[in-house]
Amino acid sequence: MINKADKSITDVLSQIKDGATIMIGGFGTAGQPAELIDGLINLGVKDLVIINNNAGNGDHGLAKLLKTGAVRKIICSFPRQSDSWVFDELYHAGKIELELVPQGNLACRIQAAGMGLGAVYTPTGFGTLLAEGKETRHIDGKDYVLEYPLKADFALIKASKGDRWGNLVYRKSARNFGPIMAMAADVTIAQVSETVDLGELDPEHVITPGIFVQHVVQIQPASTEPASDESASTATTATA
Amino acid sequence: MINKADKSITDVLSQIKDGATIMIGGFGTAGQPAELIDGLINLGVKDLVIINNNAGNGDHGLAKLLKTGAVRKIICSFPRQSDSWVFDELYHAGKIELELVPQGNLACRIQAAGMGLGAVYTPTGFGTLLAEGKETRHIDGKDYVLEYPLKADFALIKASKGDRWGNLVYRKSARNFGPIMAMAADVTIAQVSETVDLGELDPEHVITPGIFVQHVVQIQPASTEPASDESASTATTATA
Amino acid sequence: MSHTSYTVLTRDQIAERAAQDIPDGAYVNLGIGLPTKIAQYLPDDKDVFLHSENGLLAFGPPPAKGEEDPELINAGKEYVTMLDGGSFFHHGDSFAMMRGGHIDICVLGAFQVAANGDLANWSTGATDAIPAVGGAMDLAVGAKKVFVMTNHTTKTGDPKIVSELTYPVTGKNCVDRIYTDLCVIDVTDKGLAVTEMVDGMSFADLQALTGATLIDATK
Amino acid sequence: MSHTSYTVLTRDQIAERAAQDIPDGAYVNLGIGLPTKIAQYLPDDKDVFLHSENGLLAFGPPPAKGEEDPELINAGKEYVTMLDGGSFFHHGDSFAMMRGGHIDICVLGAFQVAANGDLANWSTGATDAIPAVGGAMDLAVGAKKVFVMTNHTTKTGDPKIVSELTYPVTGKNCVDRIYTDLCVIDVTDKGLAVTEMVDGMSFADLQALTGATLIDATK
Repeated sequence: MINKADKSITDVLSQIKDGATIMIGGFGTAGQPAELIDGLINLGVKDLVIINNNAGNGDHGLAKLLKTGAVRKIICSFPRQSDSWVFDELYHAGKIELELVPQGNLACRIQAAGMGLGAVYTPTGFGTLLAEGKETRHIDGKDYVLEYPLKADFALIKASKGDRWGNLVYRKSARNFGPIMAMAADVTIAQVSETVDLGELDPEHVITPGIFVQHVVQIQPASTEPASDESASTATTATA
Repeated sequence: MINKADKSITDVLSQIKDGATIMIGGFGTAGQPAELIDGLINLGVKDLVIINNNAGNGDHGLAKLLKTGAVRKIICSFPRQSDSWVFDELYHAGKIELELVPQGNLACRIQAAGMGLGAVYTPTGFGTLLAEGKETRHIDGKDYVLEYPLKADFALIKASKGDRWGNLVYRKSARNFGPIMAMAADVTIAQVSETVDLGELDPEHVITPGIFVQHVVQIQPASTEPASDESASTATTATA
Repeated sequence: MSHTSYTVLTRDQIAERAAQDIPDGAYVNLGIGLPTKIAQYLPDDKDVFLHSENGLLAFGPPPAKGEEDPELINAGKEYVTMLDGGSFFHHGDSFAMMRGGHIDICVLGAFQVAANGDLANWSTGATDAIPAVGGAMDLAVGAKKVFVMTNHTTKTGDPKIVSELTYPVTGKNCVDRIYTDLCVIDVTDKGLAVTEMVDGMSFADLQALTGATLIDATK
Repeated sequence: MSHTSYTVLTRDQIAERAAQDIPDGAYVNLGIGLPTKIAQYLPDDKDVFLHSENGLLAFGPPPAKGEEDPELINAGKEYVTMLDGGSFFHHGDSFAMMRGGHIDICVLGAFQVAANGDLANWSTGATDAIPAVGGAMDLAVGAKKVFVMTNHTTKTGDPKIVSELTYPVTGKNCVDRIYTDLCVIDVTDKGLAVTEMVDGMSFADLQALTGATLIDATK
């Protein structure tokens, strides 16, 4: 019997080693798996490659991870923000490598990995600095840049509810990169606000089927947002 | 005010002209938009290119369309079935062109069109008859075939419920090609068993957002399956 | 920069002007910053569908105070609400909407627009600046129509509408129309066609404030 | 074909044997036809997740009579049911599961398997036959492990396990293990290693029924 929700954060994260490539979900703080990132900081692994849309905000979460010096390289679309001082300082000091990827290419490269494609010709970035040195091709009247899949050893994502088979549903704009990162990583670890019994998630409404998820970790609701206006399904606590 | 559900089948289909490329949803009969296909037969357009997983079953639906001689070419993955005699006869008589595409390449090429990609390197078919004459590339230890997007002028699909903005939900394995075909056609026409008021479809549960759908046509439930064990949402008739 | 007798549009007035050109039923992405203001001026009798990169379609105005949901934000990380008939989806589908040509109009800010429709809005090329691109390049190449909304000149009076870009390009030949505080310009095969000017503006004055040759198409 | 004293497995027995090698928690696609039978022999104490190309994960046994739902079918167009914890998805996501390496095991039928793991199961190359491929090529290249389930020889006694394919290839070097009515064979770098034979079968007899050199790995 498979129970993907039977381990603690510490146990689940302990499989991550130095040098790992890790996708982290979230767009700004929505969908950012804050507790998993804290766990990663506590784990103390080094030389990481991080794939995220941003490069951290303020002094918490991803920014805090960067501050520990654990991250060798970040692959993202929008590192510069008003509160991205941690990344800014590391970058200017030459202490972190940046691969800047247009957001649509980032999404598409992650999807290509999940789908098993070898490469894709994407429309974005042609003729710009971000396509310099890349192969291009004119197809059916339009110019494209050849981009390669972005895979990861691990994906750390945040969902709303999960079950012991790893099925996930998300909440509002916190969905963002979660579903596609889950498909592109060897091991996907999802933190959820609620673990539910098998069968409670309607098969029509599952957003990430369990095949893409290896571990589900429930976070105590108190430590996340205030109680939310969740949709109608019964909120029984899982036995799983 | 936008109401994509205000036209009859006849009015909606009248925009389809001779020579059109048309995607038709369905895997076998599940998800096949039978009433739209009947409407297409009545319309009497010719020289069509049809994209579907199969090439028709029995004497109804797609098979009936083929029988009228309206279809110049079919792009599909599995034409040969125990009850595909209509296609078989046309094919052997040299009266229809067949482009045989592995099912995953079919899905992926449809997705590539919807996503705006120029081409993709796919793993399927390398070294086989179906990749003959196609560009290939060795990427990161694996061989791939270059495949181009499949676009269409129209997609005819079947969904379970829709609203006046074109949002759709599907039912069980009738979902199959519907969502990806809707993304790859200039004009998507969805037949639904039920039209619901705006707001009745939970934004978390919408499978095809309205941006991908231009027309919604409600089919009288009596003419489709027997009453089904639909999920819990209230089944009021739409005013839309 | 010598203002003679013409009226300069406020940021809100530019937004209001641009809003008039968005038709019923349009799927629209409003870029972060100035373009976001357009949402306030969309007429109630039209269904305009606002898209946000982070997975929202048909979102609505900001929530009432105290109703903010940290998991319901737009691409500018502002709190929003959802309209009845809206939907959520992941980043892959969201950028398929943009790159697959499903968005009718996107409105972007600009550092510079060139006479051929090249857009620069993601980097000034300053060597010590941290580059950040977000979804700008995807919107520039993907939307059916790209509108730019910008002040006509920089704060120091330099033209932002130029014959050729001096800043790094975001998208080639992508801009269709420019809304500034002084005028509306269509980017055409023949060049930059001025279709409207603010009250009191003369074509000669406008040309003097512009770094590319303009065509007078106001009649 | 001279049966001496060995027992030939029935189709159900081959399925039962293959089922034993499917571990708890495996994501499995059972090809249309013979492999479908494996589902009946999966032990109840294991969670084995059955995937179907047409958008099902964790589907269950056929429905009771009268409970058939024309919109709940598997890739073989047979009526199925859903287990608690199952899910529906579109063809794009379904083939991402297959081609992206997320399916642990697929079990396919075969016309021929070559010594190097090449599989032929979609076309006999007959010139008047209508070609049809379905998802076979996608499964062959995408699943982590590809098992083949087949009779050891054709109805006319010709070997199906051959040194080189004579039928058109479905996938190159893709087969990992072969279950026949006579034996179990692992496809290894060194060749075809026979790990099990039916009662009464001698290695020499098995080799005589096979069109490729076998390695005896039964000890």
